Amino acid sequence: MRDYLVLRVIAKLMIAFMLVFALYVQFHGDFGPGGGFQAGVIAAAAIIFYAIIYGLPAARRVVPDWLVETMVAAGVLLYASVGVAGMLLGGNYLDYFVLGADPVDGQHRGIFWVEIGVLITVAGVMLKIFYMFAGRPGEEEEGK
Amino acid sequence: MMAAATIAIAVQRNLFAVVVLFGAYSFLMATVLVALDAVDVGMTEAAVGAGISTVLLLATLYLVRKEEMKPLHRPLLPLAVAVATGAVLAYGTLGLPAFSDPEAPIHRHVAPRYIHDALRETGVPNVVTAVLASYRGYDTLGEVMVVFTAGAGVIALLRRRKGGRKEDRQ
Amino acid sequence: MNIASHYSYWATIFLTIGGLYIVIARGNLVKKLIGLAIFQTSVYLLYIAPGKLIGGTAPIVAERFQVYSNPLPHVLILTAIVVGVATLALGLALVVRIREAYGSIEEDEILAQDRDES
Amino acid sequence: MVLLRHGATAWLLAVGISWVSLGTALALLAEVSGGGLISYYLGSWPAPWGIEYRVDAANAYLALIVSVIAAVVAVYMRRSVAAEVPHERHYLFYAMYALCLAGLLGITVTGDGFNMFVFFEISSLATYVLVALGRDRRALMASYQYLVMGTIGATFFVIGVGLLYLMTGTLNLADMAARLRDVTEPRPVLAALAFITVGISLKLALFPLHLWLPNAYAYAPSAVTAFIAATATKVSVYVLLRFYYSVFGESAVFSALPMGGILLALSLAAIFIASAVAIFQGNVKRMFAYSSVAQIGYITLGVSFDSATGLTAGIVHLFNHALTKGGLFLLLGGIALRLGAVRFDAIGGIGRAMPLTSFGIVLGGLSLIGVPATVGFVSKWYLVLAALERGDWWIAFAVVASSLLAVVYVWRFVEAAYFHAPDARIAKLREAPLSMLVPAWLVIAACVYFGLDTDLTLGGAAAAAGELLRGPR
Repeated sequence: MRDYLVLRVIAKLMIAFMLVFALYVQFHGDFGPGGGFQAGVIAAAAIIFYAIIYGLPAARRVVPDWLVETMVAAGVLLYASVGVAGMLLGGNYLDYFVLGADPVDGQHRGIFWVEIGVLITVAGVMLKIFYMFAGRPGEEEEGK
Repeated sequence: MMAAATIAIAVQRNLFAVVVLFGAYSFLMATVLVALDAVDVGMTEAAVGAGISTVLLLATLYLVRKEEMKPLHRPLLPLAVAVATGAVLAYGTLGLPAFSDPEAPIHRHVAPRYIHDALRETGVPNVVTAVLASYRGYDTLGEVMVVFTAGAGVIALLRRRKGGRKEDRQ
Repeated sequence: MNIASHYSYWATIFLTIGGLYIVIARGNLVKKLIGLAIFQTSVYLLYIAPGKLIGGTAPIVAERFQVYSNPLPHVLILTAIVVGVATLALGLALVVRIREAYGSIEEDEILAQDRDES
Repeated sequence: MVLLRHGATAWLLAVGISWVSLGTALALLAEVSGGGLISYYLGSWPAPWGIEYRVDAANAYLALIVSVIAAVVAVYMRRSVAAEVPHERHYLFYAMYALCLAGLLGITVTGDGFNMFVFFEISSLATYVLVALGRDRRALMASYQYLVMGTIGATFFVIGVGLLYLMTGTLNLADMAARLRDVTEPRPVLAALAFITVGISLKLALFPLHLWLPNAYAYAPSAVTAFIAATATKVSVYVLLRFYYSVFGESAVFSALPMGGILLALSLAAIFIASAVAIFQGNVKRMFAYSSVAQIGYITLGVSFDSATGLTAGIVHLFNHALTKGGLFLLLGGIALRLGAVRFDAIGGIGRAMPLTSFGIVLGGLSLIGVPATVGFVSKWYLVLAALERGDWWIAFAVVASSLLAVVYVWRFVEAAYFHAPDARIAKLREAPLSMLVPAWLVIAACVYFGLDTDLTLGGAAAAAGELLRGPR
């Protein structure tokens, strides 16, 4: 599909919008529908779209494997460390009340960081899975 | 229409068509969910069911054969099992509160606190987000761990043997 | 206790039967997984549908609305969807590996190969 | 842990995690053994709005079983995994192991129905991957079947929990139990009972829903087999007990419904049919896998009596069988490491080449049979007592008779190991490495020790049974 100029141009526009939309969903999740999980899927879909149009190697250059794998683990760790932070500050595990100056502020902060953690892991995992599936046949030839 | 899609999936033997039907099915499901006021869920179902799942299924189909063989065994036993399950479910659901009954237990217990107090207690107007990330935050941590497990599991299963080695030996 | 007031459950039941049937009866590994996914989506309806209140709105608090649908099932099903897609991804990865190891994704053929081996 | 690409570091971390959880479990058990109850609100939201950890004598006991086995297997798996899993997947293997452990422990301590499902899925997904990492290509198919069956089971469980939720409006198990008493419409509750029973039975491989188990056990890497055989099915049994006694209430399950009879029939069928099938297996691991199905039958048999003695017998057998099977599969892993196969026709004369390993397997086998001075005897003794208590002497007789079947299949190993002349390949074999032999022997020695000194196991089980029988609170 690399030869279709129209597709390539439109794709460039679309991907930018998709990523912006993902961020919108992420940070607007408090007020409208959406949240870390949906945003993660949309962000991953944007990169997957890129990979389909421009080819997998190009996508791997933009978002390399090491970054994706780090994202996979970093999101979980971020989430868990929010929980531990609550504990360190004197509450129970995942206690957000103690994170901010007043309880509501703390809740807000906790939810924010937790959703970021979800976003990072989900986007990372979805991308990684796609890379794994899409990269398979070529690698098989190489392996034999 | 979802019923039609389900039947078509069961009958159709071309896997490619099945995948496309599954995507359509997911979109229908998402629409139904939105109609039932579950906007967050509908959005997720559209993104996951119709988006990611379809891409993954297509990627898999690219790697495997596309036609399904004729089934060898008789479909009577599975049908019996499935219908029996449905019958038990039907038996159970007949005793449930009627659709949109505001007196149903789920509307009387637990949920009212979320709806009334979530904004005051967490400062987040989207109750689903508040419940997801705060009240039942531990569930969501578990959910992220499930995703993480699946990701790591797919890596473990599909990591290539040759090329992957050099980056493994740091 | 009339039938009509339970129509949302009938949809669930139908999808449950259909999905479960595909899982058990079909020998194709990919199709089994799709059946499994349908079976799981039937549960989404089971949870979500009773949470709806006619005249209610999505559970995003605003001044204008008084009646909201129940948010708790939504949260649960969000989690369930994620679990479902995780299972699907893992299952498909297994299918790819099985295909490489056996050259087939039909359960009968694979079991026949296993029998020859042992 | 995925960040740590180095296999050894990941292993150290996994060992650390499992020993820490063992310590925690011991502390928990000590805390609640006097009939106490620990409740911990995650996120400081009080239940039923938030999620609650709820630990009493029953699940502290379970957590102890899981973490003991996990700690031992963690030490053991280093060499075994090195031989059976490709090098570049090691760190992922250990990550999966830790996740599986986290999931299982999560199931045991959580007091929330849906949270239980989430943890079920964490541990199950991790287990599918662990099974699929086996060397044999049949491991892939076994894992796939396990995945399909396991997911159906989990979905059934969710349907059951969903029905309960619709009737009570809560997901917290204790709250659910309290509100269930006021529910007047019995049908959804009955259907929920049916769905949860079938779903969990799929997971715990209750006959006739055990079809996934033999293959999964037989083709998984040795350390994984030992771990999941000793823990995963046990945790499922716990979930079933928790729902029967703490949510539905004992009288609803056993007095109003013929659940006891159904369980009894299925258990006896499991014991006899699976034992008989085990006798005809060509692969030692598969044979012990079928034996596991039979042993699960003993556990549910104890439950089906619906008496304090029966329940105690079932729970003590959870512990005893975890030790016995864990030890057996660990030792078999040693043979698999040295010989590369555990088929009966390949291991002729192994008793001379690997005397310690073989002797350990024989001891474990004796425990399976239920010879006095092993843990197997303790469980069977209590099963027989419970049967006699009910006046069902024929069940007591059946328990004893079924042991004869165990004699036959254990004898097959003895015969192959000691009464066949070792061929050239076997004679050259060395004993299994110490890092594997010592943990395995520890477990087997524990089988004998707890067969003689039953204070901890039986006391814990009795306390757990008492806690469950007291019903919801």
